[in-house]
Amino acid sequence: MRAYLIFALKRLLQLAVVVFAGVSAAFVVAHFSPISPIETIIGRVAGQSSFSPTAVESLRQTLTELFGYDQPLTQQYLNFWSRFVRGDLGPSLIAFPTPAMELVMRALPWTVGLLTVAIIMAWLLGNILGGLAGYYQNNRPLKAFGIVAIGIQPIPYYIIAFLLVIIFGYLWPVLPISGGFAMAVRPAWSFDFIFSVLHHAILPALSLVLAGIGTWFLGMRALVSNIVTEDYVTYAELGGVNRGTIVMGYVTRNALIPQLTALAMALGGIFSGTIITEQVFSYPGLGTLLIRAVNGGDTGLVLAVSCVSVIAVASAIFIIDLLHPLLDPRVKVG
Amino acid sequence: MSALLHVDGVSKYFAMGGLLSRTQTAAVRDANFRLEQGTPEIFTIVGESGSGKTTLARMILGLETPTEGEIRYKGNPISGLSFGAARRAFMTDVQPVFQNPFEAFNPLKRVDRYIESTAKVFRGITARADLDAAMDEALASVGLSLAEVRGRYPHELSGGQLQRAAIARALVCKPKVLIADEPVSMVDASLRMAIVNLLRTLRDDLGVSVIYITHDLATAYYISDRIMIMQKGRVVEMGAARQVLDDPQHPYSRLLKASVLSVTDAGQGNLEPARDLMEASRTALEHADASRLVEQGEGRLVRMAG
Amino acid sequence: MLTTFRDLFRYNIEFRIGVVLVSLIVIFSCLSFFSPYVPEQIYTVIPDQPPSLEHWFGTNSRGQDLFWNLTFAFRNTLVFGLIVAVLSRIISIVVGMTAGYLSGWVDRGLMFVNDIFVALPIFPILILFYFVLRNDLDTYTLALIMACLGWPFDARLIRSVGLGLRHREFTRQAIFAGMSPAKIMFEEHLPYVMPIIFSTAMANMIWSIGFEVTLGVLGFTNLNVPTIGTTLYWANNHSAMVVGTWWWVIIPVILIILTFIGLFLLAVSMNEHIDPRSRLRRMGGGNG
Amino acid sequence: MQVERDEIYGIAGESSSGKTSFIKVLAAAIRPPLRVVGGSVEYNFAGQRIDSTKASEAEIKAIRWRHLSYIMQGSMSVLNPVRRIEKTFGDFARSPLGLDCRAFRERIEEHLDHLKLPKSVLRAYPHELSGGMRQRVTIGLATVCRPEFMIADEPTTALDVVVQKDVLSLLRNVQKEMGASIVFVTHDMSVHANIADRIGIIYAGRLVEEGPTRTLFTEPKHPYTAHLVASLPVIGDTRPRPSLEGRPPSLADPPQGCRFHPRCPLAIDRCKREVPPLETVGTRHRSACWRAQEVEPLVRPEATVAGAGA
Repeated sequence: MRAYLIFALKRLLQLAVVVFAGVSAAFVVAHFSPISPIETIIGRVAGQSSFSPTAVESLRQTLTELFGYDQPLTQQYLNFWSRFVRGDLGPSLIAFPTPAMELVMRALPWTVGLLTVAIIMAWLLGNILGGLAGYYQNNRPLKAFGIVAIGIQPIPYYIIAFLLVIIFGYLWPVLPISGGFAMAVRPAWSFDFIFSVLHHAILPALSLVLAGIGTWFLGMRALVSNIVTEDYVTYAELGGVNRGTIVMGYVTRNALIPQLTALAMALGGIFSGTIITEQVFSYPGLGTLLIRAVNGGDTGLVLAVSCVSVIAVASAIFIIDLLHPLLDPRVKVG
Repeated sequence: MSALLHVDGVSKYFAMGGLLSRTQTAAVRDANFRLEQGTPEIFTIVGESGSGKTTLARMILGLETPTEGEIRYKGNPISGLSFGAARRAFMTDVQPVFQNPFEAFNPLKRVDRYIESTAKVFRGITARADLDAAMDEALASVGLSLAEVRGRYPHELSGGQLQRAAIARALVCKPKVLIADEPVSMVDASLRMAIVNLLRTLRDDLGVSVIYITHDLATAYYISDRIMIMQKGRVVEMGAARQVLDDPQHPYSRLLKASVLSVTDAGQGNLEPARDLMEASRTALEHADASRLVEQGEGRLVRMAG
Repeated sequence: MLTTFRDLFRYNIEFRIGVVLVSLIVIFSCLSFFSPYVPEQIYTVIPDQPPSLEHWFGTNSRGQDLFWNLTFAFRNTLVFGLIVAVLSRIISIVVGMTAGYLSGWVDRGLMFVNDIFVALPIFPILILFYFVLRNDLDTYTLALIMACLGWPFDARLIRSVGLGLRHREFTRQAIFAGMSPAKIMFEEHLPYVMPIIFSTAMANMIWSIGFEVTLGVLGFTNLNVPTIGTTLYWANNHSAMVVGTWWWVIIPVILIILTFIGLFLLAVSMNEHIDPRSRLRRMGGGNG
Repeated sequence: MQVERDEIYGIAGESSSGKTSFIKVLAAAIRPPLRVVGGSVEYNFAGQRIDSTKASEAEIKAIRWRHLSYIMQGSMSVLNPVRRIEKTFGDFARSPLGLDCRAFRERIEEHLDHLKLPKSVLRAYPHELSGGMRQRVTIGLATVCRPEFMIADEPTTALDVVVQKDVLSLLRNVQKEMGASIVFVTHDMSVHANIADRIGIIYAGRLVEEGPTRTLFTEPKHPYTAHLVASLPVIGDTRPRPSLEGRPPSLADPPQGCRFHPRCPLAIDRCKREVPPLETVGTRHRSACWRAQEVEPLVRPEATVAGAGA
């Protein structure tokens, strides 16, 4: 147990470093922007509508602090961190004066929910089918699925989502292709709302599952077709061990370990895919928010989304890493 | 007499684990021995896996730096010679032969490439005819010829041929010391003795000293002049090979000898493990911290309590 | 290496299909050199014509011949993918081989940096770059950024191969045959890494082109340069599916999917050839 | 060849001599691309005859572990790395033994105790055990159902000498006590010398000599065997040992006639043309050599040592 805690602490340290590096990188990129954002933004806000002078002043102050051209670089950097830790990256521009962080936090559950469901479905389904395909190599339906997987796997998220929109939006309009829930339903813990959420999630989730399942299927199939030649599998077969036990306890169990590592490695990519998919379906998550922020020139919001993304992905990888020693007794904890 | 190679109080500790839970294991503890100049010999280091014999060999080759102590070649310490002329000079004199002949050469490259590179770098030969002559000479001394080896890929040669080519590769720069780490353990039985006999020829005809590292007491007895037995990083017994193996003193040496499967009483099924010796050698290991090597005359050393 | 390709072509149907698909796309993009139209010009032909003998892929709402326009789009996109692949291969070979061969502190340091890059969600970062650079983000800048983000998976893979090779006896044989570390890395070890480099280069092109298309569709690149992404952007912009100019969307999508499948088949078959165990995950890893 | 009840039959051969394929046939573990071209392997278990080359999957499954078990090469890789030893025992032996949970557990603990293994190994994962322990566990696994016939493929090759002797002695004792037969495959002649009752020597895919262990070591009747035996150095004996030139032939393209003739010092023209049959040359001793009667031991065992051993 103590060894496990030390292992977890080390991973936590790694997490901290990744977050630090990611957020710092975001700061640096924003800082070296050739455009001077502050007055452009102030000008646009002030020109567009009639906000109270105090709100404008608060915005100016926030922006000055965020970009802080009046201060030395190190001081700007420290200020950025202190604001970031407090979760205060200033008011957003596109939904002024709602704080940027609040918008991000409102969008985050949608993304996390969609992502989690889609990953679990794609990972489990892909691994189960891939495992079977690797073990029963002459099974025709599984072979056919393998060919389909090779066809679908390389298609990027955007194109898959786009194809689904074309199919279900224009050719056979049975599923909602836009939004997180129907306009007419009020967000509440009601049956209608939950049904509407699920209904709207079908296509985004489907496109994520389609984009991901091939990877897991092909990876698992390759792994399993190797593991079946391992001595311990041969030995178990010679020993007359049950087929089922061999498939589950010997083959699949061992193949899952590298697949879990692969999941951790792929997470950053899947996250990117999710926010791209959200944008296509106007799903109310981080992706759609990010694109809106970019189009609206909302620096604070773009920074907030980027930083939260880094933290979210790094934390998810951290959690998967923590699971690893539980699955593989050989991992040296400590 | 001056020492050719002097291993002087060498220890090697490996750090295990990461930043927070660092423990040290000793691979080699306080090893001492010297090979003299002018008297080529086969010096055998015997031990089981984990005895530190391979680590010691790697340190002598300069692939690993001792944690304590020093290894001197002709009076000059060899550590710190990672690159440059001094390292090259050392490598000209001290050459290795490795365990697995099938792994000794890159399967994608021709075998003669290595022999040629050795001749070029360590003997500074550049002319084509001189290179060929040097390579052929080295190959002839192991019972091969350049014609047999030139342009061949490793998979085209047998294990025995490859191991001999590897030895020829080492011999091309006319080394003084050859370090052979389990050179026959991966060679088929019918080809094994050819290699072992070759090591003897190298000593007698070419005046090369061989540090022969093995777990096999029988071949050790067969070819060695001196022997050093290691248990978990510690030297437990050292001396003239025949003398030590005919009458081992330390419990661990005796256990090793008792565990050798004899072929002279073939078919008798004599497999009773020497339980008392196992116990004794375990006890000796437990008290090893309070023990030291004691001189027994004629250069023979035995580890004893106290 | 050449015999490897020959064997693959002879025995591996996936490789054969991949070669055919990729060759077709490359030939198609090379046709751009014979194009009668200048790609940036608009309203040179009658807009919104369906595919016909005169205009094989039809014309779009901006008055461009889609066939010739797409040849430019594919050329630009493929060149982009190739630049990213080559640059990121160079980084991953240098990092991977050095970390693998030298190991120790160098390895730990490089892999630490590597782990940070692996954990970064790339899409938000690309968006951030676009947000900051705006119109300065041309194809080459984007390629450079992508190359800087696209090496860590493959560097890790090359490193693990290098690490394995380092402990093989022939490496020590080479050291004692007087070969320098650089010679060992690039003459003794590189041949083992070449198939991986080829396979990951294909996967990397899929990855980078995927992101390029995505950024293009969202309008986050220079819209005047025809690429697959900008083609789809303009199609969306003119609501092609709603208006009924379906060929403007369907044809590029089919072609790009064929490209991806071709590249993927090359990568997969090569990958299986090296070692079925060396995972397919990298290909899905950064799929965009 | 025949393997009697209650004996250890050693099979010796070099790498790629075909011994692995041979035991796969014995074990009914032939899978494509391998194929049995001809011949049969007949077992006689408790009065039932069964041919492992022809029997159906179900028939084979019925005899597995109860009558026929295996000890494989490489103790690290034959145990599932993510399964505790206890569960592995359950997978292999639960259904052949047909005991309920409690009784099964007791039976295993009793068995391990018998093999002088602590109970704690049951809770361990394979990587937590030393090489010798793992090999003992696999022996335990192979013997827990008290099979009549076992196939042991290089079971001690990776072990250190002290542990090797210990494991061999354990195997020998278990075999004696159960009265089982073992086909014991290894390339190490000194292991054969000590564990086998009879030895068969395989060269390039053919059985070239077969006989009682002692006879083979003292009066080999095939030049290959003579070389194998003579090339083993002995502590206390420093006479020069001969070595054999040449390399083992490839099985894909073996030499005509006797497969050993290119390396054989006694080869005559006839050896190049005709394949020598396996003929009886002594009590239970057969050799496939045209000049079997002329084969002499290359290094005479020293009378004193041999006498002391007898």
